[in-house]
Amino acid sequence: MLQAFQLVISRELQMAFRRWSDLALPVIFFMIVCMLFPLAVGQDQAILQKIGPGAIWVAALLATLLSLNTLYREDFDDGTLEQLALSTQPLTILLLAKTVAHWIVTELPLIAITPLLTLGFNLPAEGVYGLMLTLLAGTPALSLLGSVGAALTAGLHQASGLIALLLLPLTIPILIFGARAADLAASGQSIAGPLYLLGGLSVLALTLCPFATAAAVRVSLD
Amino acid sequence: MWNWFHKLASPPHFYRIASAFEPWLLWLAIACMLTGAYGGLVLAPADHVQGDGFRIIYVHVPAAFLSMFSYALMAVASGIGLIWRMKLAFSVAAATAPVGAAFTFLALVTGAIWGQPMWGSYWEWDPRLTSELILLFLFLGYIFLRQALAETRQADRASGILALVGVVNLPIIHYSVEWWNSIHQGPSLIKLEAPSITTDMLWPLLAMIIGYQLLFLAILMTSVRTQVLQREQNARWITEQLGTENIHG
Amino acid sequence: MNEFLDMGGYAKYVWSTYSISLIVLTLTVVLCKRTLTNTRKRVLRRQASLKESQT
Amino acid sequence: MDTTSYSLEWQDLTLWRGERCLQQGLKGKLASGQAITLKGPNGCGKTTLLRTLCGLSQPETGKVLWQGKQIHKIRNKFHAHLAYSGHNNGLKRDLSTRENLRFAARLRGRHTNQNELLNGLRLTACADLPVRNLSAGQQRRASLALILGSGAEFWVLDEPFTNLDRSGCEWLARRCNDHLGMGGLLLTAGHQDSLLNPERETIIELAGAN
Repeated sequence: MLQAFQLVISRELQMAFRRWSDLALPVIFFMIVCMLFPLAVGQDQAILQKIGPGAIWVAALLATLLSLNTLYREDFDDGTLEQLALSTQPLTILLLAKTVAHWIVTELPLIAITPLLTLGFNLPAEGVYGLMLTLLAGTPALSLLGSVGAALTAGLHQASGLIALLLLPLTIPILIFGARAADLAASGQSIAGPLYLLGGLSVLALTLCPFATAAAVRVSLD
Repeated sequence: MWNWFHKLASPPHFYRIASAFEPWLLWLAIACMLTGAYGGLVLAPADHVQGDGFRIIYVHVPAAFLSMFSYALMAVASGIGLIWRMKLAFSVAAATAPVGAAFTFLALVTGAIWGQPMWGSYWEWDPRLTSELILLFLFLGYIFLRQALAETRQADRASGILALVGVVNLPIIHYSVEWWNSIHQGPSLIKLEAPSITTDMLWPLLAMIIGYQLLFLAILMTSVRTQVLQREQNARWITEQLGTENIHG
Repeated sequence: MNEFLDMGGYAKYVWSTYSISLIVLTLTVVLCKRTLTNTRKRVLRRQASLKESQT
Repeated sequence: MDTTSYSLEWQDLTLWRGERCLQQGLKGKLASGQAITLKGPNGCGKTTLLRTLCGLSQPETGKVLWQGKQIHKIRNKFHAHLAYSGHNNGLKRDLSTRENLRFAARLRGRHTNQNELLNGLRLTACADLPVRNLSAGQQRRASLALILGSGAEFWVLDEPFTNLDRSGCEWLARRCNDHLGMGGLLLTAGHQDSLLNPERETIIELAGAN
């Protein structure tokens, strides 16, 4: 079982690095969205500092949504999703592997690039680690919930708007706790409270979402 | 007991029961709502804090209760449909969605209008109203997913999974919004607590809630019949059922 | 009577909520009833055309 | 391929697509060493029946039994003996044929000798090209390599002979007959007159849905 898990992850990573443009797209989108806020709100440092953490979290959420369209659509079109559904290993584990690979490929680059963007919002340097920590704790839940949404709409071809409508209400708790923790981090206070809630949400998503994703994939393949 | 439940689950049987009960439910609902409204608007004394403005509660609270109830019903029906593969359960879930969305919209609008005399502005990001707004988006997500999937069986099962994921998330969303509100709480505003309810304020509210509930069931009976008709078009029982209805239809 | 209509100064809000509720509820009831009759007509027409194509 | 005999059975299957009922009351049995070919007009539910017998789609009513047990109860055991090839070929377009075959084999925990397989399908020349650059015929043969490399007893092939040239068809027919000879099961859907040897094969004609 574990071997199959690693196998799927290595295949996904191999595929992702072979097509690095898909890799870079969410990161560039993330940077552009973060750049829009100062342009829209003006350079007033006080305002930028206030909305910085929240803006970064909203941009991370939107970048994740962007990358979810192709998560299962490609496998659905070229038949590999059927082969996964008909494999000897339980489908839940294989799809969890795909979601973990999606998290590595999409979310880690976002987290890696946040220090650069905090400059744009003039956030204090010591707040950056706290911000990255909140993203690290919150994005697994985003990916897991996102994989359920992507599996539900795997059979549809232009479903990017639909995935956003399905997922945004569900990811609101993650956004609330994440942005709040990031805000505390930026102002130098301890982020323990919301961070634990965020971690709790990620663990809850880890336990429930793979089963929903497997069921959703079986429905899309029907 | 089990065969009663099984009997009810067969579409032709349910169709006949629904069409028989629906008029009774409707008239009973209207009667309850009229008495409730009369009691609320005329008999109940004005509240010492909010004056007559509090009478909006008779319209807002039942709608808010129904919005939660309908989403829970939709999730339970979807769960039954997915686990026991009962087509009728999916019909109930599909029928509940638009009605639930209507009640949620109603709760939202009446809540916002009530906000004006209470807090001075239509939208104060009160945690309960924010949860209602998110619930409305959950309903819309369900309805749009169901529209997007052409095949009814796929639409049933996929939207069923979404409803279950949604119902698990609902308490979390509500808690996080409450928590968020307590963090960003401005100067302590008078909360939208139910005003100190005296009995002659309370019974109209109960009458209105029962009235709304009966109305919801009456509407549900009609829309479930539509869903059953759509799903069972080729079944033979449809022809004689519609045949008989036509005679005294 | 108009003192009742005035609702202690909150007339605008109270009556607007009640009228909106009335409108939305009646609209829902009417729409659901109409979709039922339309679906029934459509199914009947389909069944009739099906019978002709078989006979 | 061990020598125990396997059997797939299905009883009163009803297949639907949307509001249309495609097939009703289908019943049948497939035992070791036998092949069934489904024929019928387009849209009569051949593919739906194939996917239902694999467990990919759920029938409206009826049961599908593998070794006497319902397939959705023994999913992993049933899939260990199953190899399915659908309309789309089940290969990742960015990976090469060799990488796809290695992934599929290791997912099933088998170590097939790939070169013998690739030579048989005349794919060795383009084995390291991404599948995206292969021709339709080559992609078809690559997806058949998945089936042959899987070592499964129960093959389900949806229109296997499309995009194959004459020599490819003969090669596939020979391998299918060997497979049946060794006690394997074969279920295909197709339009051409079948090249399999007649006495092991039963042809089921599906009526067009009304």
